[in-house]
Amino acid sequence: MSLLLDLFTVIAVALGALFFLAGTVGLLRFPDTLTRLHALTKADNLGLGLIVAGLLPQVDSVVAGLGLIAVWLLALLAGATVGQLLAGAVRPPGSSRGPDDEGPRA
Amino acid sequence: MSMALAVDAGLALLILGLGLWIIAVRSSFAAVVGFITYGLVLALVWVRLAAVDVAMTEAALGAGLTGVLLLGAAARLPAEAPGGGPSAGLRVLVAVLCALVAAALAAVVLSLPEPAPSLAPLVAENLPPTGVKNPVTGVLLAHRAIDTLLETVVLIPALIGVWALAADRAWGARPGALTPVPSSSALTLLAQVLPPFGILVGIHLVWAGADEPGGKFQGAAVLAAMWVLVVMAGLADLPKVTSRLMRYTLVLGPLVFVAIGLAGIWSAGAFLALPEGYAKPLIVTIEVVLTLSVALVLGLLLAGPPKERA
Amino acid sequence: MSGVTLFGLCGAALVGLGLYGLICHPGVLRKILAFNLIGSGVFLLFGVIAKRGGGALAAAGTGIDSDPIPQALVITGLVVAFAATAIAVALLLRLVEVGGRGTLEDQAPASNPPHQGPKP
Amino acid sequence: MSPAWLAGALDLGGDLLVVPLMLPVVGLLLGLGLGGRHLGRVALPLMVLGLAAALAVAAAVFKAGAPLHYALGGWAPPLGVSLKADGLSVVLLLTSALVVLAVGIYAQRPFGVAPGAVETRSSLAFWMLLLGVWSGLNTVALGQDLFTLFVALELLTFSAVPLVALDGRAETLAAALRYLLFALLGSVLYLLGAVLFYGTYGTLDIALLAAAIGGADAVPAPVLAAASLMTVGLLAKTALFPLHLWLPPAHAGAPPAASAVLSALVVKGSFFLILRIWFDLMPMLLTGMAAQILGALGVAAILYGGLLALRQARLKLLVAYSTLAQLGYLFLIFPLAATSDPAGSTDVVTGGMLHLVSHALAKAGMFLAAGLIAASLGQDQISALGGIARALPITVLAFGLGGLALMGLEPSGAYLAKSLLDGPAAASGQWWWGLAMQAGGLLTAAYLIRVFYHALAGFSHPPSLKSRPARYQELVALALALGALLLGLLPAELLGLVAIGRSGVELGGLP
Repeated sequence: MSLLLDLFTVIAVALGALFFLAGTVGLLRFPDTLTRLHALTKADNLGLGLIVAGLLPQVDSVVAGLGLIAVWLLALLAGATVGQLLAGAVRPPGSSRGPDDEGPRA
Repeated sequence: MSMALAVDAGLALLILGLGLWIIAVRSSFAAVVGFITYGLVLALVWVRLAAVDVAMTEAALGAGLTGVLLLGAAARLPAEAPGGGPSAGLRVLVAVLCALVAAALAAVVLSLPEPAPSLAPLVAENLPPTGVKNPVTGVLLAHRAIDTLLETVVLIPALIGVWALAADRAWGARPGALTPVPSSSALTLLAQVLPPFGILVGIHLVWAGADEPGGKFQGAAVLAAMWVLVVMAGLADLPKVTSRLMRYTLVLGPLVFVAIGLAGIWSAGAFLALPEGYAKPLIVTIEVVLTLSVALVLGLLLAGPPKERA
Repeated sequence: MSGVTLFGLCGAALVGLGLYGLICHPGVLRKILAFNLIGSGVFLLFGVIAKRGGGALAAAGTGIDSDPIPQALVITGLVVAFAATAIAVALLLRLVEVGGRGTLEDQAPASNPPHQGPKP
Repeated sequence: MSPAWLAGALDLGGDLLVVPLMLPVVGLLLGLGLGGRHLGRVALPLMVLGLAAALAVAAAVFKAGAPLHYALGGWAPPLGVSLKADGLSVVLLLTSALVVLAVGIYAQRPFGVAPGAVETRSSLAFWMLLLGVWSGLNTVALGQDLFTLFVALELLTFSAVPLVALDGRAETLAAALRYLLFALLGSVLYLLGAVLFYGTYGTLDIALLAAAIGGADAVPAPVLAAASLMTVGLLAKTALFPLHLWLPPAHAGAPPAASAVLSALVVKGSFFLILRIWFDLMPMLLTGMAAQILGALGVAAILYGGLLALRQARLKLLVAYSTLAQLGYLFLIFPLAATSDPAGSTDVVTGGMLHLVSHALAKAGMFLAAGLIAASLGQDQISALGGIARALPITVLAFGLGGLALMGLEPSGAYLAKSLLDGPAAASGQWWWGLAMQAGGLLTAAYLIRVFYHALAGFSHPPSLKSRPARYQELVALALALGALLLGLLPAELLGLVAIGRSGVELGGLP
């Protein structure tokens, strides 16, 4: 049973690390702020979630497990808010939302 | 063993890399962002050095509150003209000199005596009379209580120094450095959802500080951060500089500390001594009262000098 | 070459780096950053000495793995360093607001600045 | 029969040290609660009480004939922090209390608030920062733990820097910022030295460290590094010659009451720690090379400060550069003490402390007088002083007597200090330090006589005054200057007070 859990941990953490890598590549490669925000908030939060899920079986007490989950929830809350604020700074809400507004204009 | 060494080496390289980034990068905003990351990685290093109390203080105060301060300044300062400062030749000379200082310091650190002298056994031996189990709290509030008292007293002239930078006609107004962000719903949501948890965490940090890692400065930093968040979201106003209640709270913590210290002369034979049976409750009282005052001072230091509302 | 000594060397390097930044950067905000860098380097040395002090005891299984005295000193030092940064930043912002520039170069007062009668 | 309170104080023993330590701190805390309106009036009795406490400590140390020790919290070092009041700390306590009281009286007018008026920014800020400076100085005087002394230095710096920029002009803000950067670099280097001491000996208590260093035959590398780092750090805070850039604009730009405290006391706080390091912590390390460097920097400061003071057009900048020069004198005691026998070195330290007190009183008096002149004329150009002596006789008399005390004329403390220093200088054949002192005296005379000339010239048509200073302000400046001038008449056994806790220390033992 514990082998299965250890296997699950290795896979989940590896996947999480992969998503973090994807998020960082997105940060470096994407052309402008909005897409970079998209990459960061999506990939990193998912990566963190996977790592936390992966570590849950290794945790010795329930309280520590709840602590890990609280870390993830706080990171989600912070990521979402900062994402909104930065996006708002780059393109204030209610500004030009033309129908053909497909390409991101810096 | 080599795994731990690899982690340490990785952290050390990351710290040095971030240090170089802070010094070398051109824009000061990028340097401040690098500084906040640097502070958080440094908190990890403190955990590797088995100093969890310091890791929390570094993260909350060193990276968090100092980061807010510097970000606010970087955003407000005009972009520096490139160039300026000493000429290229002088820079190389200074670089060589600083490298020499660092090398000499490294050599000295390497040549420290091998059976490293330590007061840990002495502290462990003298911890029981203080009633707390966390040795750092014991040292901060019993063995070296004068340092903590002087340090909370140092914050008062620092705050007065910041207030004294206001214009004369602005005296009596509210501190103006934390200009609320115009009507952004996301920040308002954060400022409504996060503070209850933040206050809970702050109070837990203070309460747990007696026996596990934690303590009043970490708790005060978290409480100050929550207060600043609420003010930035425009949900609350800062007190006027001349507000009586605010000043009494500011002064309450150190005054109670001095009172308990003076009472120690009669009850326990020396200034700042804690009577035998009452050490723990007295320490907890001092911690709670100091947390209030220090959280208020840290928040007001972030809030800057008073400014007239336009 | 244990991890602790590595951090000791890292602390020494940070002090040198911060010293360079403090001397060579014209902008005062960068000088404040460099000062914080030196401060964290010195505190890191405190931490290294605390861990070295605790090392022997941890081996002896006393459950103490670091000397609490330097830790307490670092916590006090961090709060004092924050107060120093707060005053420096407030001074800088007020200087820029009153019309000075973010660097100290051009304000180096000539030995005979134009005279204004200071208040008593 | 000593008054009742003095007798009562004497049997307090160690607890007596808590009074000067905590009095300004409690004043600071209650002051903020009280607010700027009443703070000016409440601070005065507090300062009188502080002076009484300093006198009580002096009497206790003098009666005991040995330093007073006190373990805070009942924890003995190395775990706890101890306080110690020896001859040196008594001198600093008394000087601080005297100058702070004088400045407190002087500042009633510029920073006091009329009853019924509302609190102003500068009224709250000045009194709080003055109490902050005072508590920092008392802690520096009594502390025996290197880290507690670090926190005291920071308390001193955080109270002194905003005093420089109290009137909010761009130059004073820039001067305050430069002062802060120098002071922070100094305290970080000091902390670096402290960490190396702890890393080597596992304690930060000066007495224990001295015993550990004295016991060892060879001095380990970390201790050498720590000593040099701490000294350089403290030199930056004391503004000795190569690290002096911040002092003139800061001390000249500050309001007169503040620049008096800055020049007379704040720079002396960090100098006092250099004394502690080189005379208490590592007396045997005061070898030829280190002492000669400090002496050479002192001579350079005397000459540089004196020459630049000659060229100043503004009175307050002249007095600020004179501070640079006079600080140089204090550093001459290191080479003289290093090369003389214990008795000689005690005389040298006594001479140094006498010079410290004489300069503190004289410089405080001169800055207050210069402030009054600048306020009355609306400007302080030396060339435009024409005949101010006719309009403000007492103020110019105070400035003149302070100047004479600085020059080291017959009855002044500086004269007695120089005579104490000349003995060992001649004995050890180092005539050049004596020569430097004479040259310094001549330079001081030169730039002060230039001021006297302008102040006395044009006696027939005195300038019109914008505002007249209050009589008590002039008398305070005069009292300070007279104090410095008559310091030389101190009875011999009071000089012995300075040497308590000093004798029996073998200096410069190692090659």
